[in-house]
Amino acid sequence: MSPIIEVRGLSVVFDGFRALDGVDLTVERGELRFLIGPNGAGKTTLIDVVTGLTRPASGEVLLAGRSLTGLREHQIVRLGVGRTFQTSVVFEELTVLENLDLAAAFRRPLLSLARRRRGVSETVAEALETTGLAGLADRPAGVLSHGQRQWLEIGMLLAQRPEVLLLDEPVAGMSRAERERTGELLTSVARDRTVIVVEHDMEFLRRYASQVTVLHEGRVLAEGSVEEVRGDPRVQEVYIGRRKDDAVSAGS
Amino acid sequence: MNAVTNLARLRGPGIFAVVAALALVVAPLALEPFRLGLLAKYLCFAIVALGIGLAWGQGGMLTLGQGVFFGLGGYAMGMHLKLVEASSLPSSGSSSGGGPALPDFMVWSGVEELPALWAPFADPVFALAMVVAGPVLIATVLGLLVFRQRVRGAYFAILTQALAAAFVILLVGQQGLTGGTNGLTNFFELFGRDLADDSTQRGLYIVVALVLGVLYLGARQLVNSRFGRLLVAVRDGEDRVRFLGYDPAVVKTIVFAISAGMAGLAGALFVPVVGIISPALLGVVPSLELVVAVAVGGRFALAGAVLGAVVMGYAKTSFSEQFADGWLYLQGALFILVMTLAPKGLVGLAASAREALAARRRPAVPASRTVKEIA
Amino acid sequence: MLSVQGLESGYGRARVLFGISLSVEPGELVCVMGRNGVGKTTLLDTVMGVLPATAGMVAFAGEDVTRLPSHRRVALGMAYVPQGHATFPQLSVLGNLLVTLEACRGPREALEEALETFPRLKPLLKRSAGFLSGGQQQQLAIARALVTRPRLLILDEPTEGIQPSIVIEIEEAIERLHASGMAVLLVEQYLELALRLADRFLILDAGHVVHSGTAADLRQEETRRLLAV
Amino acid sequence: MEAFVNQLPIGISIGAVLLLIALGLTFTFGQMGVINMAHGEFIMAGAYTAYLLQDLTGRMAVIVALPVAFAVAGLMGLILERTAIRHFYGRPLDTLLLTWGVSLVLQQLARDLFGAPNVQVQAPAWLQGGIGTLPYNRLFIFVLALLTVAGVWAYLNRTGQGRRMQAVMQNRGLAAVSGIDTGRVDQRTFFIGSGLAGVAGVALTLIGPVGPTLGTYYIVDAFLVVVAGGLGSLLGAVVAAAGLGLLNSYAEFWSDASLAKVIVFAVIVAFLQVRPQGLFVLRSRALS
Amino acid sequence: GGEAPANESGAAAGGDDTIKVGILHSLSGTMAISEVTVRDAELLAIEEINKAGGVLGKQLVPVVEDGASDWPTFAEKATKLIRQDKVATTFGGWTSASRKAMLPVFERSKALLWYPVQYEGLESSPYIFYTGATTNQQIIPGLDYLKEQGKKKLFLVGSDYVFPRTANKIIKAYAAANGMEILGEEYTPLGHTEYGTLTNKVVQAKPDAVFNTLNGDSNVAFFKQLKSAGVTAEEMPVLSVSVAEEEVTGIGVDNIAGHPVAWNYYQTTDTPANKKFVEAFKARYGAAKVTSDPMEAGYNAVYLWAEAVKKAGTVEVEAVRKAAGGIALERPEGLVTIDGENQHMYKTARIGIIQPDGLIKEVWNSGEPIKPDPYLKGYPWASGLAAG
Ligand SMILES: Nc1ncnc2c1ncn2[C@@H]1O[C@H](COP(=O)(O)OP(=O)(O)OP(=O)(O)O)[C@@H](O)[C@H]1O
Ligand SMILES: Nc1ncnc2c1ncn2[C@@H]1O[C@H](COP(=O)(O)OP(=O)(O)OP(=O)(O)O)[C@@H](O)[C@H]1O
Ligand SMILES: [Mg+2]
Ligand SMILES: [Mg+2]
Repeated sequence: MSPIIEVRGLSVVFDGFRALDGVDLTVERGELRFLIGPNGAGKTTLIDVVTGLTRPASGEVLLAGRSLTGLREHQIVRLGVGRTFQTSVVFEELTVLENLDLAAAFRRPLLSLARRRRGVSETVAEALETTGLAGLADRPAGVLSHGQRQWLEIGMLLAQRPEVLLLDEPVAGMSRAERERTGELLTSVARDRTVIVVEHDMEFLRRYASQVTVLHEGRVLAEGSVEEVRGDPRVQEVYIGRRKDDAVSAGS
Repeated sequence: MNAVTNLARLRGPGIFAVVAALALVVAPLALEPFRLGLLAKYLCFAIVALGIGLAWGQGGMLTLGQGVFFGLGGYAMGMHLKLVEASSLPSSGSSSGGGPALPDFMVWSGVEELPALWAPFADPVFALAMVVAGPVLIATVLGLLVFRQRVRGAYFAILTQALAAAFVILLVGQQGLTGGTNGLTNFFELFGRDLADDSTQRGLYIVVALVLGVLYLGARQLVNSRFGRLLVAVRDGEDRVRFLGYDPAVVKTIVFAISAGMAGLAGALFVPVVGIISPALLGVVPSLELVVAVAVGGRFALAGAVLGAVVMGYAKTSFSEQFADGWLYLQGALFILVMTLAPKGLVGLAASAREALAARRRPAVPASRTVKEIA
Repeated sequence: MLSVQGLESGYGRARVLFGISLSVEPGELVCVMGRNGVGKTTLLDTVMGVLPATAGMVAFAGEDVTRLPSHRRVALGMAYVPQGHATFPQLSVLGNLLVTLEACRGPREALEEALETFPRLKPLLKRSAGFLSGGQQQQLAIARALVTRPRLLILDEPTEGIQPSIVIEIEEAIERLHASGMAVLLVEQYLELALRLADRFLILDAGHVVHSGTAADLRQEETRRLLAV
Repeated sequence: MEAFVNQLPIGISIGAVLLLIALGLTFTFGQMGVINMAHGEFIMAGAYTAYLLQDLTGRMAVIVALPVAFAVAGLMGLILERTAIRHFYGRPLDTLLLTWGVSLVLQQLARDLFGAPNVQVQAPAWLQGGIGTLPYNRLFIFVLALLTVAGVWAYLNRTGQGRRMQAVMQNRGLAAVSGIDTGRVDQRTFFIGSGLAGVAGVALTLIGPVGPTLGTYYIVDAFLVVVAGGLGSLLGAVVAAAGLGLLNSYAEFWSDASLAKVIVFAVIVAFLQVRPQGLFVLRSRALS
Repeated sequence: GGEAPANESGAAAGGDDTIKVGILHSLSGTMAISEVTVRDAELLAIEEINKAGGVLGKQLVPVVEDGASDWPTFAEKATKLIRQDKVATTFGGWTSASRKAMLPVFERSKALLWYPVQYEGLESSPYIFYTGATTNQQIIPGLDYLKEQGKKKLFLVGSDYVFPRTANKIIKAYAAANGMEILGEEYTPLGHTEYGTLTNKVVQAKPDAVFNTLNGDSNVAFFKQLKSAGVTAEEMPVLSVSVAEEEVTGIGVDNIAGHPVAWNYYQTTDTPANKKFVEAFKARYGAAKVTSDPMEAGYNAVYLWAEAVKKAGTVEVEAVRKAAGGIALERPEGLVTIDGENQHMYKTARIGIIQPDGLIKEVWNSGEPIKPDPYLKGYPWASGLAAG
């Protein structure tokens, strides 16, 4: 069986600047893959290409063996690829519940959408529960704080029930307790689906990651287990860094 | 608590029932034919406004070219009436007679043979179908072209405005085909009934009111459905909607086409009610005036759109009867005031007034008592 | 330096802050903590005049600034890095810095200094800010604030979305600024970072200050519990 | 071939007129996101300024009026901004309707002040005549448009004020906490944008009618230029104006004026298929 | 505006001592410029008649409505005047479109409309009296004049609507019959102001004269741009049929002086009635005001109707119609007689040249009033025009 996501020789060029430069990446079904790398390494760009937001200059992305080249964003979503954004975007005038409901409803035929929503579907109820937003279900999403929006985005992604989930820095701006909740959530989701997470929080990485891919200047710099990657001097050099006093490493 | 919400839930249908009764029973009895005709005209505009409310208020597509669709519907109907008239009457005075009957304006425009475009409109079924199908088709094509390319917001508004301008120029330029600036007028009968007859006019009014009512209910259903939520989502974050697996272009096109269909229907009703359809009704200014009416009524509520059209229509008639010179000032000033002081329009104003009242009353009455009082 | 008394504010009729008082002495670094949605951002926004205060007072350097517009507060020496990588997307990186510099009529050296703090911005000077990666934007946002050479620096989760090595650099930069006598008001979710930097901290919950104290207090179990809830 | 050559200067001069009337929109629409339908009436105000100045300056009115009209129209824009538009930032579509109301009032005001019939502004004697199919007065407009473009470009890209203007447009909140007095910047932007409309109005007295409805003749075209050129892009506006001017003139030459308008519209729709955001787009990665 | 405080029903038909008459012109919108002046002239006539004792001993009370430059509004307001105000007759309209919109209303209610503007002919409604010129009283005399001047090659320029298109058809037929050549025929949308290309076409064609049926503001742009292209009235006169004294100031005398126009009346027309009219008009509305052909035709309409009512002894429509035929009055433009058959007027055609002072000096006239012939039945070369 082919891997669920296969990226082959992917390059992205912006006005002469190579944001991605021949990236190869293979993610198997049921994996919880972490994608790390310095700011500007091209992590978000990689997600953008997979989800159809950015067109690559060369290379291609395969979803379960099928090329995604040339598909539009919503078509890719319909094939089972969902994502969150680094800066969360939610529909501010709709309530939290409606945001989730819309995310869950895209597989319904268009005509059935013309009916009024009755009650709360199981998927949506579950998403409300998982994200801890149940108390805010009927508030418009516009009143949410930064962190609450982050959760809503995760909730919408879950409600979509995609095969592959791509999360761009989901725990940025979350408190420690919430990071833990997110980590556990992602681990459980990854049991029957595939999750790719971009994150800078090394503590989070250490606790929940198994496989890590490191991007640097548009290329894959290293790949392996958390320990391997953290031990890699190149990764330390460009990414993790060292304190002057050398006493504690970041995030631990 | 339950009683309060129940009452609130009842209020919508309650108001609707009262308004419907007023429009369908009281108005035809109480108003003299001339005034009833005016009301029918306002209701025609209200149908267009309803479409604008849907497309703009709910969907964020500010369409400044609704006159085009109104015109397509109106001309489809006008062409039919003209052909009926031409074939029923022995062409009067001017024409030499003989050959297939030509509408009067073609005779004086030097057209000798009925244009192919016109011929099928002699059939009432075809004409009625075109009233809706024409606008819907054009809106769909234009919508798909434009929305798929992610033209939106101000761009879309300006584009539709240019469309209205171009459409009028085209209509005016094809005098032999369309009657030019004069448009189509001088109709005598509608489906065998004399248009000058008061009872025909009253019947027409009832039809207009019924159509408006049905469309209003349909539009409300749409807005309250999931599709309505989706529409709001598209309005506020088209790009994000794509990542929820929907194609915003399709959603927008559907709504744009619905609003176009409504405008077309309104145009078709307008023709027998007012007795004329001409390019002056379809251009940039009349299209904008309707949008303004929707804004005045309150674009975020469908009822606001309808209310706005009727109020502005009435205001225009009565102000221009009282002080013609000042009408522009009044219209402009009214509009500036509404936009700055009540951006949600009359309906929004009423809502916030109700809220303010409730807020003032609330502290005085303990919560537990409120429930009892109402129950 | 900064003194906030009985501050209340919110959005429309929804009140978010209920009588917050705090002070930042000259040269002091105060850290505000609390779970998502307790009102940290609202507090900073109100201090900066982005949101109007519905009650209470904000004073800066002995002057009552409660009713001053934001830009006047900046002129007095307050600088603000809002949450979530805010930049002027269609200006270049340099343009972002310049526009701030010109608005507060600062010397050119201030710009050089800010770039020294974030050397990674140097090769990006000509690129539109909107095309930067999230982390790059955040660095630019902080640099932008530094250009004004503030007396009080207000930061809302500055390390959000930043790679570890640069988090260290930012931390060191804040430390340096702090050491050089700049007062700092910081919202931060990373306990460790807060621990290392803060002279004092306060914990918000539901729009109230529920706890405040010195850095040493922050190590106590009880405060940790407050944050974890 | 001869026709082709003869039409060229006409097309370019139509382009210059379009550019001149659209330039102000680069500020109000491009920078502030305000769709100012009263722009046409500011143009009208500029034209009437020239008309009134005639009593003082005689045939030199057209020259003297340029700065005066800039100030007059600018001031009108300033008042509009202060009293109404500032409540509308970030809601471009609402500004469209608001300013349309304003434009109605201004038209009626002009009618009451100057009467409904057109008035006449006499052109300086040295603008009579021309070279080939290019009359001097069109040449004058062409040069004026070029100078104005250069000025606008320099202002936007070479001055701190221009940069602050862009900053406010792109992120109002951030601009305020960056120390920018956003209110002042708004006022200035509106002053300049409206002032440029006044300048255009003076130029138009050379070739068109001067009456209360003057603005309505140009407003749709002006916005089309901005749309085709790309929002807020000066280069886009220049290229689009030239393109539309040439298209207009050749389409009219080979068909007629009515059809030309329809052709122009069709071409723009077709063009937006290829370049949906106009010729030159200011992009960013953020989702709108 | 003035709805009189008369009671609702049947005031017009007599019963009390006033008669309501409707006045329906555009007081707002693009046409207001022109139509307001006609309204003023009509109101002046009503005042004068009232001062002289009214009609049938009753005072006339005008009910003024605004057509708002919008054709359906004309139909709507006409309905209101007839059904609600029950006016005895209505004076109104300017554009052909407004007349066409009102026509069915008047015909069906069997009410009277007096229409005061020159128009394209091919119409003769039993419920409309046409006090302006029809084509054989303006366009054909204009062509006769050009022919006399030896102009053989014409270029036709018009706004894109009914009147210019019909006029140009007649001109082409005339040209074919009279050995004239039409070098070009161009239409521009109403309100068009960019005449660079059109001017270029005209200049390239090198006609002897231009026949201009442009409307409103377009004339301003056209004449300005023609002038700056170096065209002079001597080498290429532009004969206009829609430019009257009112428009000359807006176009700029500089730009149009020396060009000919065709009408039935000018402010300078030398008749005793005109001296009185101009004086009264200036006294009433200001010395700076000018009078023009449509104003005079509107002014006449009121007098002609009053005369017919006197003759009929009632305001009843059919009686008035019957009485109207043959009525002849000395008006500012000279003798005007109502043709009872088609309800048009016998009018004298006059060609004038625009003077540097903005007034128009007559240089040619038809000598005697021309019998109105809206369908050009009396012109063999025009046969087939009306029938299509
Ligand atoms: N449209 C664009 N035009 C020009 N450069 C771009 C564009 N989009 C991205 N870039 C550049 O491409 C590089 C990769 O950006 P990307 O957002 O993928 O980084 P990232 O790995 O997600 O970083 P971070 O962790 O900071 O979010 C950056 O240097 C960025 O400035
Ligand atoms: N624009 C708004 N309108 C109404 N309520 C709002 C708005 N913005 C925030 N709120 C509410 O105010 C409260 C405080 O929000 P704030 O952004 O200050 O939280 P925070 O402490 O900064 O959270 P985070 O850590 O997630 O950034 C939240 O409950 C939020 O729902
Ligand atoms: Mg990123
Ligand atoms: Mg926050």
